[in-house]
Amino acid sequence: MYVASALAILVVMGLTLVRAILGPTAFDRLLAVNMFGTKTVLLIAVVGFMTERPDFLDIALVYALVNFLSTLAVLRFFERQISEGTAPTGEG
Amino acid sequence: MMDFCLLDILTALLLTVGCFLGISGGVGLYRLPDFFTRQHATGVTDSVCSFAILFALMLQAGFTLVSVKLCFVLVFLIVTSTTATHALAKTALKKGIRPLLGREDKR
Amino acid sequence: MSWVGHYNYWVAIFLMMSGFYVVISRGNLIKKLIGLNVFSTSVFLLYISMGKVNGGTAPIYCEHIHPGQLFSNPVPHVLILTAIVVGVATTAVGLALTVRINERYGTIEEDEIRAKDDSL
Amino acid sequence: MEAAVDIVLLSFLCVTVIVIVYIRKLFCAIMLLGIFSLLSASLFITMDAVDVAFTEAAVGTGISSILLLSALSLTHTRERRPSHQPYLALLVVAVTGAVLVYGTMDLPPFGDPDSAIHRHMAVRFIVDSPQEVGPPNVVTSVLASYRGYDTLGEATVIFTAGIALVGLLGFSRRKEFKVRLGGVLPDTTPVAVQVLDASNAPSTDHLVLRIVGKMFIPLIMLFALYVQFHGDYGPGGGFQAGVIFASAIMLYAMIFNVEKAMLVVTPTALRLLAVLGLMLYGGVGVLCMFLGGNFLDYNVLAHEPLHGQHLGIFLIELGVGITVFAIMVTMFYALGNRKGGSA
Repeated sequence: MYVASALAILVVMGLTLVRAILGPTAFDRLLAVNMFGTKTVLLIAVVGFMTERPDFLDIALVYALVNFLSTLAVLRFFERQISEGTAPTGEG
Repeated sequence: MMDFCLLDILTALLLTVGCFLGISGGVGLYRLPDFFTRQHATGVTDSVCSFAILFALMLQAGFTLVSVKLCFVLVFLIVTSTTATHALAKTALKKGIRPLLGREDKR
Repeated sequence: MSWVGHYNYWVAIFLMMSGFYVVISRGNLIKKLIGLNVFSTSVFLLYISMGKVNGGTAPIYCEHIHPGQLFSNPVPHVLILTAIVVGVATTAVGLALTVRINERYGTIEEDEIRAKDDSL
Repeated sequence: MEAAVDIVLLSFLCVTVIVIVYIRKLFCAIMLLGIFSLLSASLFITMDAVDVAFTEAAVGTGISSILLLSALSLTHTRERRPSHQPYLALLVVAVTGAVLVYGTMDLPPFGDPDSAIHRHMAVRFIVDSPQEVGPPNVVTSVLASYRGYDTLGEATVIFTAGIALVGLLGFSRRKEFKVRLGGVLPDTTPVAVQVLDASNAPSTDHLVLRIVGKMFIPLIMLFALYVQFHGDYGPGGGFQAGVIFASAIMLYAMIFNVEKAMLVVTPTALRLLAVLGLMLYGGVGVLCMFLGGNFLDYNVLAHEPLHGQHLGIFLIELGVGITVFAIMVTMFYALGNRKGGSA
């Protein structure tokens, strides 16, 4: 049961990775990274149950936190670019 | 004995729902044509899929510290991912990315 | 069996060589630092792979561990734990140097910096 | 079944790294590096290294992408095409890789419980540490007690890196920097000065972000303290807690402003804290010597050796946590607060 869910989450991670690699705009990549982080949180939770040591969920919490933090960092990077007037389109 | 079975069935059901939603969201992220529609796809997985999977795990863990931690993860994920989505869309609009409109609307 | 048995090490070596390639072949200083990060992560991966024991679990005692349970080796974990933090400190110093170079030379490409150095 | 997850994750790692090598947009490379470190941290979890995964998650994904992005916004976002062909580099890399792969032929297979590294030191640590040192987390007892010297060295390295960064970028003299930027250096653009004045502009209109941030920052700090003091019993400890606490401050700085964050946690306080943490660590060691033991021999700190160990580990983890927190925030201030470079 847990193994099947872990594999399903891995499939989703693969699809997300493809989007992060292809993603035409920077925002697509950021979206993909964000979703990748969420899926990592789920994977850790499921793997914890799979290996019968579910008491390591602190790590999942850290992942959720860090995911939010890095998304914000990238947004700040974009806003800085906007205020500097460089790179008006979102390519990249 | 009976309710153990019921819990297991419920867990399996929720995990299946979660995985299905996750995969559909992943396919959506891969297939949909522009940034805003893709964001819709991630919204589905981020909210309902995480909820289903983490809730299923909570059912298995019972009333323990593990459940409390799972609950924290769930609340944190739901609040931060919606916030991040909002901020992301706002910044994208500000940066000049426009939604791809349907063919009828194209001028 | 032996294919699976060494897959981890081979992937670690592949990553290490990719990082090494970026460091020696690319001129951009930030790209070089990214390569350095990849390189160090591959080293972490190699160490942790060495420490894994089949059937083992994380080296933390708790009440529902039955006696005779195998644990993975804690020594590589300790080494790598500190190495990660030191690695990010190194990256930060490298980035600071890059920023200073950019302020002075106006570029972070290695050959342009060298050209400017020669023209001085 | 863990092996399947393991192999899939390793393959993802390979794909990611190939793209990182080929892509020219530095921003994308940094995004993919974030994914890379998420993947490697998941791998650490499947390989039972929970403490390492904890650190890699907080440091590798969080702090290093923030620092890289800060540096990137001060420089150029695109890599130029290299002027020469990289055949020589490829050759060197291929030969080195082949030699290393040849070397792995003599390694024991992955997960072999009989391989040499599991035979000597590890057995002693795993079997004896609950009686000798105490904490259920063997990693903590090895880190803080058996290898205390080593950890002191690592903390010193981080401290030195912080000093080097401040020496290079000097974050506390912003006003002078502004004058210098506007006046003396001829090759700087006036845009940089404008950006400095308009530094309040970003993030002011993200109301939702501000409210959510206000809600979560105290909780994150609380969580950091939990990680700090729960490190004996589960994954966690000084390094991780310091980084998480620092990330709460970074969150504040990113939602509001670096200047405002600098009013809350001043650079002077950070410098004092960094020194204080390291001195706490060293002080515990010296205190042990005064009480008649060796340097960092915690047994003498209390009447019972185990209590002494507990106290010693508590104090030095606290010292490490304070130092790491102070240095991480210092790095963020130094890189994040520098405005514009030459174009």
